[in-house]
Formats: sequence, C-alpha cells, structure tokens
Amino acid sequence: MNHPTKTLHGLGAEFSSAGALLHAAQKIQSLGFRRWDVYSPFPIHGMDQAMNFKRSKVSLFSLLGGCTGLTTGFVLIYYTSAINYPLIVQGKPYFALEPSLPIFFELTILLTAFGTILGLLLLTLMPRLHHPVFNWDRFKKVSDDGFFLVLESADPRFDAQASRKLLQEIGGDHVSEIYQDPEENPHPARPESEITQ
Amino acid sequence: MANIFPRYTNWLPIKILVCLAVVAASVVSGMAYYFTPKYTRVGYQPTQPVAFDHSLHVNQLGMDCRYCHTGVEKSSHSNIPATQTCMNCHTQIKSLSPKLAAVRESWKSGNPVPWVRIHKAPDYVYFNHAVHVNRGVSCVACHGHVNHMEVVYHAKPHSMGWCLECHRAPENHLRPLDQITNLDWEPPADTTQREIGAKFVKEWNVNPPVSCSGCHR
Amino acid sequence: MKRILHHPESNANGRTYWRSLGEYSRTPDFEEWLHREFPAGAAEWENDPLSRRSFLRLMGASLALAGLSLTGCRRPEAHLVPFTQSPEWVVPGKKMSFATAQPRRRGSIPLLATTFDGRPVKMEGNPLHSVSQGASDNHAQASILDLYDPSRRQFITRRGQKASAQATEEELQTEINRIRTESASTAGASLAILADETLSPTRERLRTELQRQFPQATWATYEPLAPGRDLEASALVFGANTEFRPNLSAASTILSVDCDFLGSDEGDLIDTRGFASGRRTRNPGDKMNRLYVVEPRFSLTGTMADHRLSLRAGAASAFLLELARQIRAIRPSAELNNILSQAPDLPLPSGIDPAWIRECAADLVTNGSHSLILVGRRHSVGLQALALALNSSLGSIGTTLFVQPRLSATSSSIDSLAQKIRGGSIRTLVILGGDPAYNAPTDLDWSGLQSSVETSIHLSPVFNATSARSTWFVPGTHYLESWGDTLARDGSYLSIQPAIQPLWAGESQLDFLSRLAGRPKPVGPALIRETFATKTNLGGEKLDQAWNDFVREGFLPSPTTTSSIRTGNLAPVAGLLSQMEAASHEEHGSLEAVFIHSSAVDDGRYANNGWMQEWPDPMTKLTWDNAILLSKQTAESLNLKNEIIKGILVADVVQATLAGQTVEAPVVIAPGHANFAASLPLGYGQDMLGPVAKGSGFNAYRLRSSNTDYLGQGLQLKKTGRTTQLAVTQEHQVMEGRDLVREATVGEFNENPGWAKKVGMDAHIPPNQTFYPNPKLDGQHQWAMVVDLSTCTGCNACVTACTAENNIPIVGKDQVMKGREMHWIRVDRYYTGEPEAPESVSQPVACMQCENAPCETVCPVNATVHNEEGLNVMAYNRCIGTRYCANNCPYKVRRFNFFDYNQRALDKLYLGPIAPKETAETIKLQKNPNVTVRMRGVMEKCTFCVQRIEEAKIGARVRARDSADTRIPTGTLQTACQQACPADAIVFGDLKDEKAEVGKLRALPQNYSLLEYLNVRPRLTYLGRIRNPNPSMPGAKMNYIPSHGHGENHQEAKTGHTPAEKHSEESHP
Amino acid sequence: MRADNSSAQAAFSQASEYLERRPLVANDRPLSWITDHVCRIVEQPAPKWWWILTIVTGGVATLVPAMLTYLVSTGVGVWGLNVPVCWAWDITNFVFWIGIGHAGTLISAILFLTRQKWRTSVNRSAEAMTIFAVICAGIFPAFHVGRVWMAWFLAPIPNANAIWQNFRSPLLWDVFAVSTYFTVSLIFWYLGLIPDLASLRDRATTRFRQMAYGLLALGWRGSNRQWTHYEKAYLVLAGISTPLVLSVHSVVSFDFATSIVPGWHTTIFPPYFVAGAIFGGFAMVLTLLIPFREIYGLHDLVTDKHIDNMCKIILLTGSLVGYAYSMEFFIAWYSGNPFEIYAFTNRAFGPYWWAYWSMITCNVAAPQLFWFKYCRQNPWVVLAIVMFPNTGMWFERFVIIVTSIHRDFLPSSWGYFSPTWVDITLFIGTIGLFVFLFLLFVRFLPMITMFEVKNVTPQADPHSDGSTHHGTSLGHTQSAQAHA
Repeated sequence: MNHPTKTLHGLGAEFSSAGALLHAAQKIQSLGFRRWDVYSPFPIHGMDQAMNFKRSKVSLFSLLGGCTGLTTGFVLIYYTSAINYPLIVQGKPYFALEPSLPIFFELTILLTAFGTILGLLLLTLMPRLHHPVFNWDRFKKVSDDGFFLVLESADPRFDAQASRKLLQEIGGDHVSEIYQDPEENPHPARPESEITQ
Repeated sequence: MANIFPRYTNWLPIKILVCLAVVAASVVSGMAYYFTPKYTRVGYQPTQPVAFDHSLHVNQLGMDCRYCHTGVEKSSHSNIPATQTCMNCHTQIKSLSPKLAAVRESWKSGNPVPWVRIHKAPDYVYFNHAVHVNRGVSCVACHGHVNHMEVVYHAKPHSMGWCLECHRAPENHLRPLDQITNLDWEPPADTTQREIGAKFVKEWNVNPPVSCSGCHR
Repeated sequence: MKRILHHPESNANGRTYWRSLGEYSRTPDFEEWLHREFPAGAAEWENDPLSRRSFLRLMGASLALAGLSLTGCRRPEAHLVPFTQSPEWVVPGKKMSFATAQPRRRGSIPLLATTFDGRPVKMEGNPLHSVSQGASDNHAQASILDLYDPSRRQFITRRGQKASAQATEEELQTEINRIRTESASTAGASLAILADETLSPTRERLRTELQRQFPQATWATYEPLAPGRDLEASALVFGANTEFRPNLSAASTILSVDCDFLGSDEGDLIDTRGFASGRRTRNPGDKMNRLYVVEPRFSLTGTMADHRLSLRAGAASAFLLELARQIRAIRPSAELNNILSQAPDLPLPSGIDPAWIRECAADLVTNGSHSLILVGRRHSVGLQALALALNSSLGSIGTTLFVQPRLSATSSSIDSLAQKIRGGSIRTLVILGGDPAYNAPTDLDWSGLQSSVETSIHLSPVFNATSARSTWFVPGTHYLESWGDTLARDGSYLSIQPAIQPLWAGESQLDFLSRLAGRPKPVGPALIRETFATKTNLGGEKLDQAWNDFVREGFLPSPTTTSSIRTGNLAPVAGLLSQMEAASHEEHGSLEAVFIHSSAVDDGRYANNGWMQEWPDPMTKLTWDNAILLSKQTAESLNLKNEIIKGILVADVVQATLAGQTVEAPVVIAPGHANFAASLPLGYGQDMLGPVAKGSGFNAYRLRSSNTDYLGQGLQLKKTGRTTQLAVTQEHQVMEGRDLVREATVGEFNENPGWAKKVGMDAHIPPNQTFYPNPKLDGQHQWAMVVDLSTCTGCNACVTACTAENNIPIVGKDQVMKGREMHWIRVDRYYTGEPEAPESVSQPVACMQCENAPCETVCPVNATVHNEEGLNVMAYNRCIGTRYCANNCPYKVRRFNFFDYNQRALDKLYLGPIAPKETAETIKLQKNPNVTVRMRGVMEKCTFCVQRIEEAKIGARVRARDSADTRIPTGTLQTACQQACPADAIVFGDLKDEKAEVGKLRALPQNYSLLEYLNVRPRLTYLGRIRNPNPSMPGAKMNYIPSHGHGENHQEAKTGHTPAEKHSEESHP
Repeated sequence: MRADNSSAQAAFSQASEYLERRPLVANDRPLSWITDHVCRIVEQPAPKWWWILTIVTGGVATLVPAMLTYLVSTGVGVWGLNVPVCWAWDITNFVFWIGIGHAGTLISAILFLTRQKWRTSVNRSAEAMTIFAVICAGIFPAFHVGRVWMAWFLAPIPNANAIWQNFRSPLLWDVFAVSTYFTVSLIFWYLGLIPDLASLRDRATTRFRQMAYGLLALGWRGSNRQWTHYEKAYLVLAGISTPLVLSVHSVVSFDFATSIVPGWHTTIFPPYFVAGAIFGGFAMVLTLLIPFREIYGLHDLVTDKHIDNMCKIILLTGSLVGYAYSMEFFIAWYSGNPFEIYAFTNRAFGPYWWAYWSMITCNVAAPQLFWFKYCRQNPWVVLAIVMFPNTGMWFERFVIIVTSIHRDFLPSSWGYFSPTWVDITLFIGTIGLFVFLFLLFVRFLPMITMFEVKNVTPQADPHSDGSTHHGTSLGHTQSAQAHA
C-alpha cells in the first residue's frame, strides 16, 4: 500500500473512544498544530471548542437564501399582477399583502433551504469523493465506531518521527502513514489548506 | 482500503453543475419559445402559387391595398382577391405572361388559386380588421412594409404580448384615416408619432380592449 | 382551443353541403342563375359546369371562413382559397339574415335566418312582424338543427332499394306520369293525397288545380295534434270558414279550462306576449290580469295561474256547465237559459268547491267584455261551443276573442280516407310529410292500410315509419331549403325563403304537387310569385316591387284580418250540450288517460333533434324520455313510486292498457296532477328516426284510437316491478325555505313595493362592507340583465336559443343523469304551497356576472377574470380545467367539458381515443363561427353573449371612424335568450345608458338579487314575482311575503314536501 | 457491557435514574452493534416476503400510470365528478396523502427542536414516509385538471402571451406550498442520510455498492470540519421545516376556507387541518413501523417508549380533531345562517350520513382507547387501533369536500357524487405505490438514523460530567436527556 512514489499525506492515529479523541484533540490544538483533523462516527460534543473552531457560517448562507426568496416572491407577484398585466379579479386590489403572504412564505423557506445546502457544500467542499484518508485501511471504521486523528504532512510543525511519537503519547493506536495517490490529471487536487472553517 | 473514486472525481461536481445550469437555461428558454405563441412565425415566407409582387403593384403601379383586399374595411377578415379581380387587368395586361398561368387556369376552370396562408390567428382569437383600419391602425402596424415585399413574409410576431403592446399604448401606431393604406406614411415633421397618436386617442375616444373578452369569446 | 371545423375539401361530400351563394343577391342575374339552378336535382352537378363553379365559389367562402376564425393547427401549410367570382353583396365573414317562416299546424312563425358564408346558423323571430316581434320559441330555434340532421335520407328510395339518383329521378318522373294517366282514367277516384298541415296558400292553389284535373281525387289532411274541434265549434257558432283566437292583451280576467295557451301546442307567440303584457306590473297601482286555470296536469299556463284547480279533463264539462249556471245566476239572460235548457245535470267531482266556481264566475261577469274563457282543443265540440256562448254572453267576442277567417282549408279526415282505402277504390296514395304510420289512431291500422295500396309515395324531409312502408320515398326539403309560403296565426301572409340550397337531393311539397299536376318542376319562387300576384292582384313594376318587399320583409303587410263578427249564433249549442256526459267514476283501477303533446319533441317531429331531446321539460325537468304523469295520491294508491337515487330519477315501469292496447312506460309523479287521471306525452319511441331518437321514451300513440284521441277512460296501469332510470336536470323541487323566488300579491306589492329586497337572510344582514376599494369598472358600457319573474312563463325558449347561439353541445342521457348537462341558462322550477294544491314558480338562472365574482379569485391561471364592462369573462384557451371556479360559484351556472362532447359520439365517450372522432360534418356547419367550440377539459359558462356585445362595439367603432361617438345605440344589442323570449321577461342592456330599460328596471323597488348576503353583486337581478289572487276566493292565499325572515317559508318547505323532494331525502339508505 | 473506560462508567452510574425512564436504546448496545443491526437489513439478501410484497405492491402501483393514461386520454369524465360536485376523490386523496406526509417532517423537525431524543430511531422512516406520501399526493392535483398538457400555465414562465398566474388563488398557493414542502423534506431527509450512507459505503463489499453508496455519501469522512457545518445546516433545516410543515396543511385548508361554500368557508380550518394531519401522520408512522420493527427485531431501537409516545400524540390530536368537528356545528348554529346550518345538518343526516359517522367513529371514538395503558403498550393492539385514524382521515376529507358542495345554495342544482371504478382504482394504485416505495426504502437505505442513535448512547459522551454542557450540538448528553 505505501509505494515510495506516493507523496505523504499525513499520519493517522486511532483512539479508543470519543473521550480519548477529545483529549487528544485538545492536546494537539494546544501544541499549535494547524493542518490536522479528527474523524468520528458522530459529532463529538466539545470538539469544536477543542479544535478552536469559530461558529459555522452555514446560517449566513441560509439568511441570504431566505432574503432572496422573499424578494423573489415580492417582485414576482407585484410585477405580474400590479404592473405587467393588472386584471380585475373579484373586485380585489391588484396587489394586496394578504393573498401574497403564503407565496412569500413558501419561497422564503424554499430558498433558505437551498441556501443552507449550498452553504454546507461550499464550506465542507462536498461532494469530494476522493480523499487520501480513504487510503488508510483502518479508516473505514470511522463510520462505524472508530475515532481517528490525522496530522497532515503539510503542517509546518509536522515531522514524521516526532509526530508519530506524539500521537502515540496521546494514546493513539495503529499510528500509520497516509499517502496521497499520484496526480493523474494536470491540475492539482485542491490542497487541504483551502478548507476553511 | 483504497479510495473508491479516483482523484479527478473531485472536480466532477463542478463540471456537472455547469452542464446542469446550461441544460436548465435552455429548457426554460425552450419552453418560453415553444409552448407559447404557436404563431410567432416571423420570417415565414412561403412560395406562392402565383409569384405576385406586392412592391410592383403598390409602389410602381400605385394600387391601393383595398383594390384587392376589398373586405378589409367592412369585415372581420381581409379577403384574398378573387381571380376575377386579377383578371380585371390581366385580361389586357400581360395576358399571356407565363407567371399568370395559374390565374388564367383558375379563371377557366373555376378552381380557386390556392394561395398559401401566411398570417394566421389561432381559432380562439377573434381579430377584426374593420375596427382596426377604421380607427387609425395602418396595415403596416401588423403586416410590415408589404409594399416593399416582392414576396410577402411574416413581418411581426403576432403574439398576444405583441398585440397588447399596442392595445396598451395605441398612440404609438394611430395615424390619420386617409393614411391607413399609405404604408410609408411618416408623421409630419413638426410632430412625433406619440404626439399625433395621443391626439387621436383623445379625439376619437380610442380605448382598445385589454381584457380577455376583447379577443377571446 | 384547437377546435377546427374542417370545411369539406372540394370533393363529393363537400359539394353536397354548399350550394347557391348567389341567393344572397336578389338580382336579375341571380334570378336567372337560380332558374337554371333550382330545377336541377343532384344529377345536374356532374354535367353543368356553371353550378359546379358556383359550388366552388362556395368552397371559397367556406375555406376563407375557416381561415377567419376556425383554424389553429400548429404549423402546417394552410391555404387561402378565394372566390373565383365574388358574388354580389357577399363580404366573407359577415353574417346575413333572410326573412322566412316556419310552417306550423295552427299558425306559422315569421322568422329571420342568420347565415354565415352560406350556412344558416341561427333562427330569430322576425322583428317586423306583429306575431313574433323578434321573439321565437324553442321549436323555431331547434328547427335549424333538423336542417343539418345527418340521418336525413339523401336519395329517392323505392321499396327500400337504393337506386342511383340519376335513374331514380327519371323513374320517379315516369311513375308520376303513370299515376297521372291512371288517375285521369278514374277521374281521380283511384288517387288519394294525405297531407300534413302547412297552411300554405300555394299548396291550396295546387290542390284545387289538382282537383280540377281529377275531380274525384281524395285530399285528406292529418295532424295528430290538431283535432279541429274548435274549428267545428267556430263553424257552428260563427259560420263556415271561421276560426277564433284569444286576444289576451285585452283580457283582464282569464279562465282557462284545460287550455295551455302558454304552451307550445295550443299557444302561440302572440298569446304569450298578450298575456305577459297584461301581467307586467312595474309600479304600485299598475293593473294586472288575473288567471284562473282548471286543468288535469300542471301546464305552463297552470304555473302562471293565480287560482288553479286540478281537475280531470273528463270533469271539465261538469265544471263548465256549473260555471255557466253560476254566470246565469249572477246575470240572468234568456240566451243562457235556452242554451242550458237541455243541458244535463252533471255531478261535480269530489273536492271541487262550488264557491270556487261561483267566485270565478262573479269575477268573469264583473269584468264583462274584458274576461275570457278558453277551453282546451282536446275537448268536445259541445264544450268549445259552450265556451264561445259564454264568451259571447260576456260580450268578450271582438275584444278578448277574435274571430277570423279560417287559416286551414277544410278537407276530409284520415278516417274517411281510411274508409276509402278499405273500400279498395284507392290505388295510389301520396303522403305529403307527416308520419301517419307512426301517429295515426291505432284502430285504423294505418300500416296495414298503406301496404294494401298499390302505390304509396311518401315525401318527407326525414325517413320515418311511413316512409319505410311506402313503395316510394322522396326526400323532402327543410323549410330553410325551399321556397314556400304560409299563414301566421293572425292570418297574415308569410313568405318562406330558402337560406341555403338543399343539402341533399330533395324537393318541396310544392315542387312535387306541381309535377303531380302535370306542370314542370317549378323554378325558384315562381309558384309563390303566382300566388302572391293573385293575393295582391298587382302587376308589372308594382308587383316586382311588392314581391321584393314581400320576400325581404318576409310577410305581406295587410290590415288586420279579424272579422267584424261580435256575436255568434248560439242556437245549435243547446243541442250539443244535451249529449254531454259526466266524468267516469273515480277509481284507481281505471284512470282517465289524457294524451298531451311533448313540450320537447311536439308530436314527435323533433324526436331526432338532439337539442330538443336534451331540453328539459319545463315541468318535469325530464330529458331524453317521456313518462306517464300521475298525481302523488294516485301513484301511491297504485303503489308506484319515484326515487332519486344518486341523483338519478328511478321510476317504476308500468304496463299501461287502454282499450286493448298495451305499452310499457315509466311513471313520473307530477305535483298538481289531478287524481284518477294520467297524462301521456306523445311523440317518443321512434327508434328508426335516427341515432338521437333511438331508445328515447315510449310511444304513447299505441294507446290512441279514433275515439280516445285525446281523452280515454279506463286506462289500467299494472306495476311490472321493474324500474328505469330517467335523466332529470333538477332533482330537488322545493326551495328548502330559501328565498330564491320572491313573491307577493298585488296588494302586498302596492303597500310594500320594496318587499323583495328584505326577505329571509337579506332581512337580517347588515349592509355589506368591503375591506378594500374595488378596482373601478370604468368601461364605456356596463352590462346588466333583469329577469321579470311575473312575466316569465318558464317556457325554456331561452335555453334553446342559448344552445343555438353559443354552440352548446348535447351530452346524452347518460351524462345528464350524471349531472353533466351543459346548458348555460337553465330555468329552475320550484313547487311551493300545500302538497295537494301546489303552486309552481320558475326562475331562469344564467351566469350572474357578479361584480365580485367568487369564481375569479380561485382560478390559478387567470382564465376567468372581469372586464372593465362588468362582465365575468372566460378565456377558454387559458383554462386548464381545475373546476375550482364551479365549486365556488354559488349559482352553479358553470359547465365543464368532462368529455369531448363536440367530437366524440355520445355513446362512445368512455372509449376515449379508441373511438373515432365522429361528428357529422353537417352538424359542424351549424356552429356559430363567432363562438369558440370548447374542447374537453375546459370550463364554460354564459357570457351575456359577449360575441354579440363585441360585434356591436366593433360596429359602433367602425361607424364612428374618426369621431368620438363609439357608444352602442340603445336597444340595438340583444342577448340570444332575451331575443327569443316571447314574454319579454328578460331585459339586457347598458347601465350607463340612461335611455336603456335595464337601468330603470334595476332601480325598481321589487328588483332583488339572488343570495344578496354573499355580496357578490350580481349583474343579473330579478323583479320579484307578483301574483293577483282573488281575495274572495275560498282559501285564497293572500300573503306571500314571509312574515319574518325565512321562518314562514321554512314551514312551507317542511309541510310542502313534494314527491321528488321526499325522495331526495329518503333515497340514500 | 464494557465498563472499561471511566467516562462510560461514570455516565452509566450517574444516569441510573435515567435508566428507570426506559433508555432509548435498550440493553446498552455498543456502537458497532447498532451499525451492524441497521446495515444488515440492507446488506443481507432480501428475504422472500420482501420480494413477494414488493412485486405485489409494485404491480398495484402500475395501476397509477394506467389510470392516469386513461384519464388524460379520455377526459376527467371517467371520474364520477359532475356539477355541482366538481371535486371529489381527486382532492380528497390529495389532502389525505398530504396529511400523512406531515408526521415525517414533523417528527424530525419539531421533535428535534424540542430535543425529543426519542425521535432518533423513528425519524428516518417517518421522513421517508413523508416523501412517498407527498409523491402520491402530488399526482392528484397535477392530474385532476381538465387539460394536463396545459398545466404549465401554473408556472410563472415568461411567455409571449404576456399573461401570468393569479396569485390570489389558493390553488396556486398549493402549487408553491406542496412543491416547497416536497423539496425541503427531500433535502432534509437526504442530509440526514449522508453519514449513514457513508457507513454503508465503508461496509460495502461489492464494487457496485461502493460506487452507489459512495456517490450518495458525497465523500463523507466524518471529519470534525464536516460535522460542525453539518450540524448547523441540519439545525437550520429543522428550524425552517417546522413552520413549513405547519404552513403546508394550512395552505391546503385555504382551498376550502377561502371559498364561499357553506361547510368550506370556515376559519378554524388551518389549525384543524394541521391537527388532523399530525393525527393521521402518526397513525401511518405506526402502521409502517410496528411491522418492520417486529420483522427486523429492532425492539431495542424502536422501543415501546417510542410507540407509547406516539399513541399519546394520536390521542391528543384525535381529541383536537373531535373538538373541531363539534365546533363547526356550534359555529354553524351560532351564525344563524340557514345555509350554514343546512350544510352541517346535511353532513350528519343527509345522503352522506354514513361517511360522516364513519369519520366520527374512526377519528374521535377509536383513539380514545389510548387512554388505556394496555392499548398503548401492546404493539398489535396499537396497530389495530391506528387503522381507524388511517381510514377516518380519508373520510374526513371526503366529508368536508363532497358533502359541502353536493348541496350548496340553490336546491335546483343539488347533486350527488358516486365514484367510478377509475376513481377507486387510482386511489388503490397510489396506496400500492406508497408501500412499494417504502419497501424499496427499507431494502436499500438504512431505516434508522445510526449516527444519531449512536449519539444518544452512553458511550457517545466524551465527558465525565456532561451536565455542564449546553449547546446546539447533536452530541447531547444523557444528563440533558434527564433534564428534558
């Protein structure tokens, strides 16, 4: 599995439980590592603080989506029934708020949902079908009951030996190198650093 | 375990997204074009059984539209001239021209000349020529400069939206009643079409219908 | 909508529809062309180039028309086919009207035929003529569909074998020659002619000519529904060749003894108009006539009665005698004494209050010459004579009863003809029109007689039972296809002018008779012209002038034909009265059978007319069927019942036996019907007439013999245990205490003119408030309609007129049972009052054009919106058919195309695309090109005839040219229903036009809108119905205004359960 | 149980009183047990009964396209409709299915926001149910129109006719509401699926499964960078779904409430419809869940506690609906409007009395049995009882729609509706379609939200004293449970 041709992605370690992983994470964070991540079958409470993440920006996208939805609704209804082709319908005003509310509402909701999903995909850079960590055979437990921590070689503080020791010290088992696949296409895969929080 | 997907797949989403966008756009525009007016056939220029040249008859011979399209001021639709009308002149003029063979044949046999229809309102549209030409709307407004066409073609969209444009702002098209069939008429130098049109709207009490019943019954 | 009426391509089948357009121009060259055109049968088409060219002109017209309004394919190369020679006066796409008349047995109807590019599409009354004054009735309206009836036989038939038209034409001629020689040899003794009644003077002329040639020839006329007893009576009292007709406009007190003078059988347009004029009450204090009706079943006349007595027809004599005696008691007169001297003392039937008769008599006497007594034609000569006697003693002859020269010539009856045939003297029988084999009295065994004759020739527009039994069938012409003349009820001379050449080979009775008389087939109107000349005895220039006017105006303006007779010779009456008999005993075992005409199919001549079959009977609301009518009590005692199950009227089927003859028929319980009596509508059960008539109703003629022609005693009804499903358009017959039709007596009206505005719900509701200002309805015109419930007789003519004008499809019995009928205007009929003596009110309901139309707001695609002139418009091509609008319409006037009614055969609707698209080309030719033919899946409804409105507006603008006056002149625009209405109960017009009547009517205090409290602000409103009961009448109901709110009516509804009402309650286990 | 690490130990002892409250995952199963049990359903070869059921229901489902083809080719007349009854089974079925569609999103969203942890093991199938129900529902309004091929008029597409939609029409609101509801539910459902799809991907043995689930999992790695955004997104969606789910049935009820037909024109419709929807929705959830729970032995995940809770909700909403029924009558009487009064008396005692009384029996009477613990505890009894609401809710819609319009203002135009074989077959078809889709779902997708269930197990808690922690994270602790 580890051909010399391949470039090193990083070092992975497995931990026994959510708790252990959390402690490890706190440690790594305290040591000032930048390019690393933890992997778990479910979100671990407190991990965000441990990794010192800022508040997720997804909700911002939702807000934008919502506003777009509301505006769309208003413009659509007002333009069509009051400006473009006003028609007398049951002697009602060409435009009134009451009958428009349902559609305002639905459009707001719809575009909020779209905004949210869009935000999620952008922020997590999903869908990303290929990832070096998948090359680590133990990694498949991540969706079952495995708790992992991966230090990336791209991290300035990364050092093959030292890091391996470090990981073992903080209780990581099965510490092992993770390699990237070779480039098979001209443009480079997006480096991890693009991942923002 | 090895990666299930090769590395390049990471770029697939973007590519797919772009494709989808293109497809969606084309579908919407396609709908907008295809489903809606079946009758925006601008440019439609069939070959007629008789190569009748409008520009010749109107511009050079100075014939009036109503010489042939006699019904236009009385009836809802403007009739195609009877063979008789052609023969009024062409028994003398060019009575042997091969171009007119079909007409002569029709005159002999009594079989009408099968002119190919160009302008067609759908069956649920009740367009009335008389009310337009009698109230200051010129032929040119809907049929374009037929007087310059050697072969007549569909000049204007004739879609509902297009009709409404004029029904909502008739002043852009009204002209003196004696200029209706003068397709080259221009508003006098000292005024604009808008001004003169607005004047007519006021004086003639022009209020074209914009609700359904105007055209659909 | 993609609904293209493909006009026939230039081929054989196309050619057959379209003939002379030249007719449009009544000019010399047209005459000359016509002369060449008319004598030709179908034969001439092939060899005569001129007529072929003329046909092609027509094709031109038709295709141009197709281009005008009925095309709409996607992108195929369509062709414009102009005329080769433009006929004079013809502007393709503009409609033209021709004056003509529809022959009727007792007085023809002057009409205008509206044609589009050579196709007659609509009949209207002739506004110039005093009889019609623009109005018409449902049969006049429907007759146009008969013209296009695809099941008309198109070729001369001999013993049922089709021979080529060419050959047959000659054969027929030779046959005619043979007959002539034969008849000549016997001086006509071997020749008999049986004709229907067309009131045609020209036919009379030919008849006399024929009888000059063959003195001993027999000429008999037979009309199953014109007994002519009134004529006999008239002859006795007023002298030979006289007849009488009511003048209802002058009558202030009317007693109708079983005379349905508002119905389409005995009534005429003038009668309805006259009655309505006396009924119309606009302001408090207006005079109003009073109507007493004594009849066995609820007739239209009965619904208008102020006092109605349901009485067996048999008891009419007893009633009238009693009335006579009462009159004599009140105002003794020698005249009456000796009339009544020999009269028997007939017992009044049980339940008849003598006081009723007394008061009625008193009322009649008080009004003297302005009172009128009418007796139904079915009653004996004696009774007719007695009525005349009473009228004359009241002095009403000349004021309310006109005597005039007899319209129909006297001729021998079908019975005497039958005698002769039995005698064997007749070798050739010529039958002109009619259908004796179907409707002659059974005891004559007509079919047998006819086949016993060597040669029988039947000339008829349709191939019917008689045709099938004739050795020769000659296709006749529809009155719109041939020249002719006839007489109106008031005796004025009418011209019948063709609006189209015969669709198929066919000749008129006149053509045939003149050939029989040895003349050449007449050329165009030549025959009529001769008659006209003799009538006017003009010549030369003057004649031409007069003739042209006659043809153009449609009638000969003549001084009123009523004679000066004021009194009659009453001597013979006494003798007649002595033979009067009492009514049979009141037992359920043997009922009194009354044969009545069907309001829909008349005597059966409209049985293959889809409009008439689907037209709901005004009283029973029954379509596509006839049924024996019984009173509730009688039905119960015979243990017969009706049930409304799942919206379908399920009726018991009985075996009806009268004088040995038996038929099976369903019974329908008719509120207000006399007990111990049954009414049997005639005219149905003619399966062989065509697909439409097939399977509809039962043939009541089978029970009808010479001596029980209108009235039979001893009818036995045996329950078969089977039931049948009947299609009714209104299952629920009471108002449930809802104040839909609002009534008041004259008295109540006088002291509280505004009563109608505050009844029931409307009494409690506060004035409506709207949240927001309505957008302005700022159109140049504001359309509105007012219906006067006091004058509306509920005759349903408006329904047929609307059907014809608006291309309304028929849907068939099955669909009507499912509740899918398409009529845009309907006449709701409710029973009120006590179940044993119910009253009936009718209320025409069309789209109300609500200003706040609830249907509009719910349409997701803006297919139905308001236009600035207050119309609730419907864009069919925008409609996607959610049907939400219909759900939200409080008046339920919207109709939905559940199937492709315009394209599919009605019996194959459920096969969908598997079934071929089959609508006869001819039927398509009837369609009004200015109204979209709706397709499957769209909603449709009344639009106040928006096509007429737009036409009028366009006309006004075209006339205005560069002037600002674009208003439609007052009164130039009528809706179809308004135009047809003989009672002028429907008034339509522009509210912004202060000269228009509609505005004035809307301002009247008795004007109210249906379901006011919904605040939908209908543009169609009603004038409350005003009755004129006689206070001194026993048990007269003098308070019609509910005491408070709906309470009182509610009571009524509770107690007043009519049969159908009960059933609709019980029917669901 | 493995009490090897202290935190779990502590959590366990500390949460002992919670244990008395019946745990959400019984018998304290390890994480892998959960994964294994849920995924096995998908991975093992399909059992015989599944094939049989799927083929049968699939067959029934084909009735839908068949009937629709007939309908569209021939005309709406093939249904029993008429004037005045222009809507009957079509809209009845529409509202019925939409109603069922409510429980799903409701359980997911509302219970999520209200921290009802017991939702975790039922929400997945409930959401799936929503999607399928809405699919069935959508068929009817789409095809009930007379000219389906013109239905695109409903979409505000710029076109040369220059004419637009009527945005005042409740029917158009429906179009927006239902499509939005479907889209958002779908997104919400799929979002929840992603981590579990990853599990399936990672357990996949065949290349095809790897590809399939791999694609669907969108390359989920369970990295905390993904989790942190994921949770936020999920929270937001839950937040918007809650008003949405309430709005949808309100909008559907506007179809009637905004009309003028007596019996439709009622202000209490929105709440009453929503209550009804939840009522019917939960009934349907139970109907589906109980059998599958038995079949797949998921008693430890879908515990009796879950069923009990849902029974209580049914009891509550059922009573609400009952209250609405009686209120309608009161208001009608109180209005003094003869038309209103008649509409309701006609409902109960008119031609359609049978429909009305079966509605009352099923929706008001039957659920009262849930007052008895026994009825809530015994799954099969529950299953039997919830069958009543399932039918009852259909009748409710039928009663509201048909009995109101078949006799409205003018007695002259009163009518009667009776269904045709097409009406009936089409409805049966949609039932088939619904079950068919659900069978496919249980076969190919994890029926239970593994990662969320794992999340509520003791070993999910990384802390010795979770009680101090609060936040919006899914990773909630039993102590929060205890507080809840």
